[in-house]
Amino acid sequence: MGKTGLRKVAIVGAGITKFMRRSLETGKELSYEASRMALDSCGLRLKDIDCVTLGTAPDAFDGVHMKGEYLSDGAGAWRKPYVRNYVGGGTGVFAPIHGWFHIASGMFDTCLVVCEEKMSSCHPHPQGAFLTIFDHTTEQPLYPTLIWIFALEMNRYMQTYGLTKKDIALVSVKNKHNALDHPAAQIAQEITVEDVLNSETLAWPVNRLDISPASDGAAAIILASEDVAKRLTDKPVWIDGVGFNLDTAYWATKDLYYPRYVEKAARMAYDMAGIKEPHKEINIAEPYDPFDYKELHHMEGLMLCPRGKAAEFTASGATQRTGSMPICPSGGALGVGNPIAATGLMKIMEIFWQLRGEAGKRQVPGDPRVGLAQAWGDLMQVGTVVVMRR
Amino acid sequence: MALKERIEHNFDLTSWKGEIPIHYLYTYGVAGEKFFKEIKDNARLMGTKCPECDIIYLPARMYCERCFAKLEEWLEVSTKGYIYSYTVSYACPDGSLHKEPHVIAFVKIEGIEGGIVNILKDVNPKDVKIGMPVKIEFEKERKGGIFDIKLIPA
Amino acid sequence: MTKKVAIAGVGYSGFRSVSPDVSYREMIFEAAVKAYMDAGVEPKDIDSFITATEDFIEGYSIADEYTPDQLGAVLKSVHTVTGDFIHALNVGCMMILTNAFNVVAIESHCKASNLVTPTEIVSFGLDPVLNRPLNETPYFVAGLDMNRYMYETGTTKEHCAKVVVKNKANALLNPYAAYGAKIEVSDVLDSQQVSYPLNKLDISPHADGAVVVVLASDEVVNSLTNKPVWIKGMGWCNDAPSLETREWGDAVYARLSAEMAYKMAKISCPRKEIDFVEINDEFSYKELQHLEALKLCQKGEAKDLINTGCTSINGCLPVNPSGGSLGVGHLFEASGAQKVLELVLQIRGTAGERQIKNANTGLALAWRGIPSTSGAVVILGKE
Amino acid sequence: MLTKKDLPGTPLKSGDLEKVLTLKFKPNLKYDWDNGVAIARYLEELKNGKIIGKKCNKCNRIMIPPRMFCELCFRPTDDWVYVKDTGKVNTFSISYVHWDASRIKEGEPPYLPAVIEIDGASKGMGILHLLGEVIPDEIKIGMKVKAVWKPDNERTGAITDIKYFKPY
Repeated sequence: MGKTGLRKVAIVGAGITKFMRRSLETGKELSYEASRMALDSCGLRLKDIDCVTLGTAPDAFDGVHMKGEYLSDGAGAWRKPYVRNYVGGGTGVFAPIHGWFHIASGMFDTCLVVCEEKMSSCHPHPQGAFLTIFDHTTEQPLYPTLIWIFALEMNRYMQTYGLTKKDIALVSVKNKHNALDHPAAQIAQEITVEDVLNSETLAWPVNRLDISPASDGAAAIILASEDVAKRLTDKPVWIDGVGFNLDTAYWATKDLYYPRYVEKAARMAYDMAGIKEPHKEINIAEPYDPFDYKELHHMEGLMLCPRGKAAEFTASGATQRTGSMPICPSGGALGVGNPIAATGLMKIMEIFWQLRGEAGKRQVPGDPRVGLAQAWGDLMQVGTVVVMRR
Repeated sequence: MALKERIEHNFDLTSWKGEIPIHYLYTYGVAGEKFFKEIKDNARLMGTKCPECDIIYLPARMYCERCFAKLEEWLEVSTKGYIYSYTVSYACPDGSLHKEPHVIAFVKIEGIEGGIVNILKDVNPKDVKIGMPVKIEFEKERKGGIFDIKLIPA
Repeated sequence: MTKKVAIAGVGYSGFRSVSPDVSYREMIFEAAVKAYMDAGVEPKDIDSFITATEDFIEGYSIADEYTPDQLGAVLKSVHTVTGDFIHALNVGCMMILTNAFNVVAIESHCKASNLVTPTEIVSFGLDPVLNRPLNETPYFVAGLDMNRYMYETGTTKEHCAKVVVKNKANALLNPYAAYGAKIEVSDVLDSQQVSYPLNKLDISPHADGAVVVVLASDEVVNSLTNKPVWIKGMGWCNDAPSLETREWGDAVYARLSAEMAYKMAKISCPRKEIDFVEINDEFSYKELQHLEALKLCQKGEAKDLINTGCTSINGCLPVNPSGGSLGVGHLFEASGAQKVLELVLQIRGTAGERQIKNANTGLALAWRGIPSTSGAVVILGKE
Repeated sequence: MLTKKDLPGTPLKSGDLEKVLTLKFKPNLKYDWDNGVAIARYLEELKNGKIIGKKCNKCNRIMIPPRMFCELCFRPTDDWVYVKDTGKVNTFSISYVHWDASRIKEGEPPYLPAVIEIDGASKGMGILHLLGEVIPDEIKIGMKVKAVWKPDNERTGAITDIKYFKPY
């Protein structure tokens, strides 16, 4: 692999729906609303779009087999080249990577990247869809829930570094606060560490307020080749590096304390972007935070701080919007909500807006120039990373 | 060989049974809600017009799939249609056979984009032809769904 | 585009109507071992992997989790495309064209025999509000399309039945085909009615199997193999997904996918420049409809091609020499993989008894089945 | 600067579901997965009250669950190896929720899922299972545990032939 000859790809527009516990809109309509807003944001019409890629997590949420096909007209794919890409919870940050393939290859000049999730359709609870992520023969008979695997990983992580639930709860407090300024936010609120610790225990060490909610929502961005991007905007945000990595499905046979797949994905993206010292060169980051400890876990995997030090770093205030390394200034999945694939793309959009200086009340000081978004997914398996530069 | 060892006896062949045990509650969406409420409450068949492409969609929808215009102009459409295509179905999705085969028709209306896919009632499958005129009617008791719509040979 | 991409190796396991002796993982491992050996690579030489799969066909909520181990792809760049294998293959080509990857492996498999409720799963793909409540066999969608196609082109059920007869006969010459048979047109017409005009034998039966293909850039392919098969063109496209607004009777997705692929391959007269095709024939009429959509003949002319034997193995335009899905078995997302496999074997001249003379340029077309309007095309060539 | 009212989306409260049209559906998604060589033997040995793994002679790992290929060396695995039915807790949780996110009833014991590193398998080779006969607050990472098997005549060849692991 090498960087030579890569065609430059820019993000030129973005759109998003509210993130909601339950929407009246169908998944198609959510996809349409986000896509239309993205087109409007950069003055493009659907006819200007060469191709479409859709990211969405399991069909078991929306309740339609081959939901990529079902959603296609809402994603603007009528009579266009269209593919759905999929890496579980990592999909939202993988979708722009997929879009990057389309344009960096020279095959297309503009690509609409859409991510959608309508989780509220799934009953008795969207989490029921996660029973069947486990091995059908060797694990499902134990009736595992998604929360178990997070609880197991969080416990292992805490034990390895001697962290407490209190250290970790700070992330939830920060992100839910940050989300107060995010227009799409579903569960933004001012809470304290005590609120997190006193919230209902679901699967120790995981409490209710350690977790992001199930959500309905969609997000979309427009990617363009260098020529087109420069015509459309004087503020293109370049995709400088992309990385993705998948670990073994035998998840219980590896140590959960460290997300080595995130590190591998990050190294791939950093190599492509020419980043040698990520903690110095990255100004702002949106790691995936479906659970509060995950933000810390991912900061370490992304090498934004040394292993085991993310909690300390957070406690120091460094990850606040005004800190030295703002982390999840959007409010993240914990605050804005978590329509899985749409959340990943929401994080890409946050970096896009921050680097353009268009994040309004959420704008971090210091004129950030380089940012990254990351998502995680599957059985503690997938890391997806995009490095963006103004 | 890729595997160093294989199953050599039928009695060693085993499998594991399972299912995906979830169910769903769907909303009809912004356009679907209004479309089916108009049928349920007012017995009216509504389309939405795309001003840019100058086409009227049936069933009414929120957006034009061709140009992405937001469709806000709702109009009542004619209930006189014709069979664009049809099929004769003998079974349910689980394979259980219908008592009598069902004629499923795709009915279009002149000047309207889209149409209605539904069961054509009161007809012998042998008498159905492409192009045949069809009346779109509504059930007396309407619940808000595709079965509020009745297709009858005109 | 100056950079070129080639298929460096193929491997497969199958295809049989059932495969109870191996798990899906073991089946895929077998295909991968063969493909890597054929391509002269080891997993460490492969930059990225793509699997084409759908959750409910696998019986998992996030099926992409289970893709890396049996491919030797642990801690590698792996992703899933929920499309046909040919969609994934085209994405793999794009990845190589970015210059960031040199070797990409594409995998797809099918364990249809493990589905207890296959038609209910297909039906679960219908619009939940407008269409699924009808509670009809999902084959009604193919019935509506077939009827309109026949009406518009003057094609009869006999013409469609001849496709079944041809493809099952081709499959008799193909050791990897599960459903080869010597049958008559009347066997098809007399088979059980499913959704008029579709009878049971018009529908491809399911099969199990796995296919792995290794793609490589022109910079590295010659160091791997002396029998590369080149990607000349690729295209993919969706039409309207709604039953209400799609173009019944017409495979718009195939036409647009082919136009894109022809443009890339600089093909202006496909009938003259393409030697043979492996195209979706999940339903008998689809082969005819697709031939027209691919501009290999005029609309309404495909029935004459099947009547005159033009599309048989020894004809002027061999169509589905492998036996197609009607003869090999329908493989869901892996259906296009079998088509690409056959193209490679034919172009290399290693297709045995069913070898076509002068098989220099071939085209494969996938359609994603009911209720989709999604297609993908790839054109492969010797040069 | 975008505000909430600039963004599309019509949120419904749970009470609103009675006011709008909705449709219920239960898909019939049933499967009968081929166990294949490795998992068939794994289940068969569980029925015998034993845990079996598979060894790769190249990396020398003994793997559970067994597999016919080494996912790291990309080669066929070699010998079948019985491992012990004891191990140590790699990590654990105390769960008050069922698989569908519903809460367990008041007074019902919590689930005690754990990753258990099995003795005799290579270091770090764990499986997901449950703990039992233990006070939840006394569970520790590193704790030694042993399988509690169902009686012979109740075992069917399933991971649940082990009821749970208990400290020993």
